[in-house]
Amino acid sequence: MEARELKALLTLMRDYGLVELEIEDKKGKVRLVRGGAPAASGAAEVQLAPAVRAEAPGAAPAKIALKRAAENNAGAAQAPPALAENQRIVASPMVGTFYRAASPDATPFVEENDSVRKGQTLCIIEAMKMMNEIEAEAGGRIVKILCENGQPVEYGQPLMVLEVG
Amino acid sequence: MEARELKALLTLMRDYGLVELEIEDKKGKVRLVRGGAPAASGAAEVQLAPAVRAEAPGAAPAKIALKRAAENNAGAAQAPPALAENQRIVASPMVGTFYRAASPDATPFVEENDSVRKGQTLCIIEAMKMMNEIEAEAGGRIVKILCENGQPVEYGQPLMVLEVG
Amino acid sequence: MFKKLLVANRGTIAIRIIRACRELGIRTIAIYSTADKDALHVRMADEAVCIGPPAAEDSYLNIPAIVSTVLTYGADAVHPGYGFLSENGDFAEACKRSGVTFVGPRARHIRLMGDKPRARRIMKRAGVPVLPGSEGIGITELKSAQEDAKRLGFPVLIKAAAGGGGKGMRVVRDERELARLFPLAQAESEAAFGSRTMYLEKYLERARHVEFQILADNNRNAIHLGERDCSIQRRHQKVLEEAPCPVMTKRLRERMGKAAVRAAQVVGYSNVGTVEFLLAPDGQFYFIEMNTRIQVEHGVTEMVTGTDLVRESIRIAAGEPLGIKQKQVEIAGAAIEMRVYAEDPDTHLPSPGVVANHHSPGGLGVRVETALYDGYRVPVHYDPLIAKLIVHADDRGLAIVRAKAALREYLIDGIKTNIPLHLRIMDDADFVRGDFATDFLKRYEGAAAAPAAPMRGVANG
Amino acid sequence: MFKKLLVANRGTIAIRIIRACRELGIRTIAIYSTADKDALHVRMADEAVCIGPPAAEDSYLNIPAIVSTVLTYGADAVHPGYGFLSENGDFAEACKRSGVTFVGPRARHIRLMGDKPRARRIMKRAGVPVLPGSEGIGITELKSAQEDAKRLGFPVLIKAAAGGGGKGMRVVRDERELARLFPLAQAESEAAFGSRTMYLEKYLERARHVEFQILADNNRNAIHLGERDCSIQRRHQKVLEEAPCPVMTKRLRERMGKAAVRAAQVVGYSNVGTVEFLLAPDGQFYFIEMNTRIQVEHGVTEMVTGTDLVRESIRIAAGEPLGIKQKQVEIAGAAIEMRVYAEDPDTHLPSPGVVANHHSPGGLGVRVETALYDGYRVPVHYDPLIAKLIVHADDRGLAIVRAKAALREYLIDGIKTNIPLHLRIMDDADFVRGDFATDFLKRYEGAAAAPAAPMRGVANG
Repeated sequence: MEARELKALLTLMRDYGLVELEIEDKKGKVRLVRGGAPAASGAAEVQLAPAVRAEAPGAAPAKIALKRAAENNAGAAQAPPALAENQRIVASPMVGTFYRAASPDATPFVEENDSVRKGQTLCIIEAMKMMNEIEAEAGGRIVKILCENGQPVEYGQPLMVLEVG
Repeated sequence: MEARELKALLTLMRDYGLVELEIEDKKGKVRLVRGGAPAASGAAEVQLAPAVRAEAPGAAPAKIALKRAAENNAGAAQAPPALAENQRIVASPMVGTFYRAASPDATPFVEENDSVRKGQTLCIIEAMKMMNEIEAEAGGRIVKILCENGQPVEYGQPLMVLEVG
Repeated sequence: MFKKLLVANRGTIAIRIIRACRELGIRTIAIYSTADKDALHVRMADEAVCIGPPAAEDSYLNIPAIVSTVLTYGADAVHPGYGFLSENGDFAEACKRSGVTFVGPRARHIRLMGDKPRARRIMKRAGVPVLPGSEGIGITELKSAQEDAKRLGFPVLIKAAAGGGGKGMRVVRDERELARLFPLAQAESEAAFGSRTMYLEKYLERARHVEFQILADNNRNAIHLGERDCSIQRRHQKVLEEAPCPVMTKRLRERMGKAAVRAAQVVGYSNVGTVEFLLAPDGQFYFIEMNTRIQVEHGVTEMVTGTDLVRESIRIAAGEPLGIKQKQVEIAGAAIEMRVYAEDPDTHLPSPGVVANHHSPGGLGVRVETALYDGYRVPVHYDPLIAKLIVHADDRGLAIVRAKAALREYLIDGIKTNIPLHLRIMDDADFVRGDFATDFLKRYEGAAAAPAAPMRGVANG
Repeated sequence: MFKKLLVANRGTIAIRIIRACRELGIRTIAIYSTADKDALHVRMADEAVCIGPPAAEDSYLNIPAIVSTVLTYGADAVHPGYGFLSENGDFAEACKRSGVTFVGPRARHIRLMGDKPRARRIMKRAGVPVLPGSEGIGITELKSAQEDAKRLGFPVLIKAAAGGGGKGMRVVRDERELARLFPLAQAESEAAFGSRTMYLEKYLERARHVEFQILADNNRNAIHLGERDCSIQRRHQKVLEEAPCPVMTKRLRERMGKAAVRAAQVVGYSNVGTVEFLLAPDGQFYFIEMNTRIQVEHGVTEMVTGTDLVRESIRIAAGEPLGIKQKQVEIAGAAIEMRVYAEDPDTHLPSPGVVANHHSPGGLGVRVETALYDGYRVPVHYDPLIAKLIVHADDRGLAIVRAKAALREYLIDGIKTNIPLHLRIMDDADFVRGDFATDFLKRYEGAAAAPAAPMRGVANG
C-alpha cells in the first residue's frame, strides 16, 4: 500500500464521514460498516490501485445511539429480509390495516408457497374504512408472508416476498 | 475473510465504539484510526488472515470544528516542530515571560547555531517576578530559537531546539 | 386528557409537541416520510409510522394517509404544529369526522381566517382597525385592482385572498408596476393556493409587524399574552422575532391587546391563535390577518410570560378551561428568537447536507429548539428551518448580548446556515436601538450585503 | 468593569464563567493542564494558557503558576469557580498582592469560614442558632471527643475543623464506634487538609440540608435569594438540589433568611456565599457552615429568582452595588438540578472515557450546563461532574415531569453516567411527595439498589 493510496483513503474517510470500508484482495476481503442508513449524496465509490476498495455510505456514529433510543418505536419499519435475485418485496402502498382475507370468516387470498398470477389479489389494506386490494405485480410464488392478519402497517412496509417466474 | 470473522469485527466495533482497526497479513497491513485518542478500555487488536492496511489518524469530525473555534486562542500551544532523531525540544517548565538575556541591554545567552555545554543557561523564564534560568540538559548545538524575547510562554511550550552531541 | 396524540408534523415543532406530551403523560405517534426515517422526531416519539414518500403532498400534506394512521394506530388527538396542514380546514374537519380531536380551532374558524378578504370584513364590522384596501370578496381582474389602487393611493400591496407565507405578495408603487406585477402575483397565488382571487391593501412605509398571542378556551374565554415584534423579515418571511416589541408602551399594548381579543371573540375562536397588526410610525395599528395555529415564534412569548403555549393548546383542546386570567399576564424581561435556516447566508440558497460537529449553545437564559443531531442529513424536501435559538434576559440590551454570545457558541458544520446574518443583525446599531421596520433586512440584501469580516469564534461556514 | 478575567477552573463552572464574561464584555483567559488541552473551556475562552501537568496540585491548585499567568498575560480579575482554589485564603491573598481582583470574598472571610469551629463560635455569639457540638477551637484527642459525645448524647457527627466535601466526616452511634472511627476520620482529615483538628456535632435524624444563597456588596449591603434543598446526597456529596425547599413556608423562609443574612453581615462578608443549615423535622434549624464561593447548585436559585449569580459576583467584585433589594426577591416556580456524574450508576466508580453520541435535552424550561462534546475524552484526573441538568417549571410537580422527560432525552455514550439513578429518584414516591432527608439516597445503595428494569428511551449505559 503506497502512502498516496493511504492518503486517498484518509481523505475519503474525513471528507465523507466514512462509516463503511471495504478492502479486497485476492486472498480476502474486509467490509466494515458502522452507522445507519446509506447516505444519499455522500456515497462514494472509489477504486484504488491494487485491489483495495473503500465504500462510504452513511451516517456518523451518532446515529447508533439515537437509533437505540428509537428501538421502542412500534411503527418503525423493519429491515427488509434478505432476498434472492428473483425475489421481490410486496410493500404496502399506504398506511392501514393488513388483512389476509376479504372478511373475517373467508379463506385467505394466498398462503405461503401458493403460486399466483399477475394481478391476483394478495391481501387487503384497510385505510379510512376503504378496503384496498393489493395485487401481484407479476406471476410467481409467495415465498413468505411477513405480516399478521389485522396488523397495522405503514407506508412501504414489506408485506410478502414474491418469487417471480 | 470469513463471515464469522467479519461478524466478530463488527461486534467488536459496535460493542467497543471502536475507532481503530488494524488488519495485517504477509502481504501488507491496514491501519484505520478514527476519533481522538485511543480508547482506554475499548481498544481491540485483532489479527486477520490476509493482509491489508489503511491508516487514518486524526480527530473525529466533532473535534475539527471545536478546534477551529479555538484557533483564536492566543495561548494555545503550537504544534511542536518536526525533529530529527538527535534533536530535542527545550520546553518551558512554567508559565511566564521568555527572556533571551539576563537584562534588556545584556547580550543573549545563546544564538542559533551556538554550541552549548550541559548545564549552560539558555534563557530565562520570569514568573512572579522571579527569574528562572533554563539550562541545557545536555551539550550540543542550538538549532532554532522558537520564541521572541519578552514573549509570554505557557507550561510545556517549546522554547528552543537543541541538537544533542 | 388524551391518551395518544399523533404529531402531524416534522422538525422543530414536532420535537416541541412531543416534549409537551411527555410532560402531560400523553403517548405520541410521529409520522414521517421516507426522507425522514432518521429524523429526530421519529426517534423521540413513542411510536412512529411512515406515511409516504418524500414529497410533502404525498406525506405531510396527505390527509387520507394521516387520518388512516390515526384510525389504524389509535390516536385520540392530532396536533398539526405549524406549516403543512395546520391551517387546512379540511384536515381539521377530517379529524373531527374520524372522531379524533384536532388540537386547534374549529374548521370553520380556520376557513374563515384563511379567506383574508372575509376576515377583513368581519374585523371591520367588529370595530377592529383594518388597513384600507379592497372591499368585498376580493378581486380577480386587473381593472378592479387599478380602481382600488386609485382610491387607496400608491404604494399598495397586492395580496392573495388565500395567502400565507409571502406567496402572491407584491408591493407596487405606480400604475405601471401594478399592471406588470398583478398578473404575476395572481399566477403565484394560483400555483400556491389554487386561487386567482387577490386583494389590495394600502402599503404603509416604515411600519412594524406586531402580532398578539391569543389563548381562548372552548367556553369563549379569551386572553392575550402580549405582543411579538416580527419586523425582521426577508421577503415577508420572518427571520427574527422578539417580545416585547421595543417601541411598545403599556397603553398601546392594552389597546392593541383589546383589539386582538375582540378579533378572536367576535368569531367565537378557541385554542391558540395570533392576530397580526401593522404598527405605523404614528402609533396607529391595523389588523392584517389572523393565524389559526401555534406560530414558529411562540417561544418568545413563553419566555416573557412563563406560559407553556403548546401545553395550553393541548389542555384547551381536551376541554379544559384557560389556566390563566388576563390580569395575571405579566411581561418579564425580553426574549429574542433567531430562526436558524439551512441556507447560504449571502445567497439565501438552501443548503441541505449531513450535519457535523453539532454543538448548540446552552446556559442561563438560552433555549434551543432543534431537530438536528450529529450525522443527521437535512433533507432537500422541506422548509430549511433547522433550529430556533431563543434567549431571554432581564432587558433587551442584555438579551442582545446573550444572543451574540450564544450565536458565537453555535457550531453546525456540513451545511451552511444564516448564523452569520444573525450576528450581523445583533451588531446593527439600528437593531440595537430598536429602530427598525419590515424593510430592515433589505440593507443586507444584494450589493449591500458584502460579507462581513470573519468573526472570531464563529465556525459556521 | 474588568477588561480581562482569568478563569481559575475547568469543566462546567469554567464554561459558566466564560459565558457570563462574554455578556459583560470581559475578555477571558482559560487555564488548563496538559490533560485538558482539548477541553471545551479552553476552546471557548478568548485566550488559553497551559499551566502544568495533569495532577491538580501541579496545575489547577498551583497558585504560583496561576498568579504567574495573571501577571504574564495581563488579567485584572480572577474567578475561582467552585472546588480547586475557590476556598483557599492564600490564593485570594496572592491575587490581591499581585494587584488583581479576586472575584469572591476577602481572604480573611474565606479563612474564617474555613475554620469550622471558629465559624460556629462567631455565629453563636451573633445569635444564629448553631447545632450543639464541641466548644472552643476544636479537639485533637479521642478523650475530648468522648467527653463531648457524653455531653451531646449519641448519635454524633465527627467533622474535620478544616473540612469540606464530606472528608473526615463520620456518624457514630455509640462509644465503641466513636473509639473506632475518630482516629479514622482524623487520619482522613490530615490526608485531605493537613489538619488533625476535629469537632463533634449532635447528629440530627431525618434532618434536611437547606442552604440560603447570600449576595453582599462591598458596602455591607446583604440580601438572601431564598433557599435550596440539598438533602439528596450520597456520602455527604450532593447529587440533586432544588429550589424552593418542598417543605418551606413563607414564615420559615423569613426566619432562616434573616439568620443567613445576619451570618454574612456579622463578619462584613462580601460577594456570593451560602449559609448552610440543617432543618430538623420539628422546624428548628441550625447553622452548620458557610461556603464562601459560588456553589455547584447556584443554577436552581437563578431559575426561581431570575438573578444571574455569576454576573452579580463579577459586578460586586468590580465594586458595583447590589442590583436588587431584598423586597424585590421573589421565588417563581420550582427548579431542580441533577448533577450528571461520569460514574457507574450502581457501583459509583468513576467512568472516564471518550464521549460519543452526545445529545443533550432542550426546550422550554430546560437548561444544561456542560463541558461535554462529542469526541471529548473525560479525563481521570478530576471531579466526575460532567454536566448539570436544570429544569424550571411553574410548580414542583411539573418540574419533576419535565426532569423525567429531559433525562429520557439525554444521550451520552462512551462513558457511564448516573442518569439512570436520577430517573429512579424522579419515580420515587417519597421524592415526589417531597418527603425526604439527607439519608434519602441510602435506599439506592448496596443490596437495595437492584438495577431498575430497562427504561424506555434511555440509552445511557
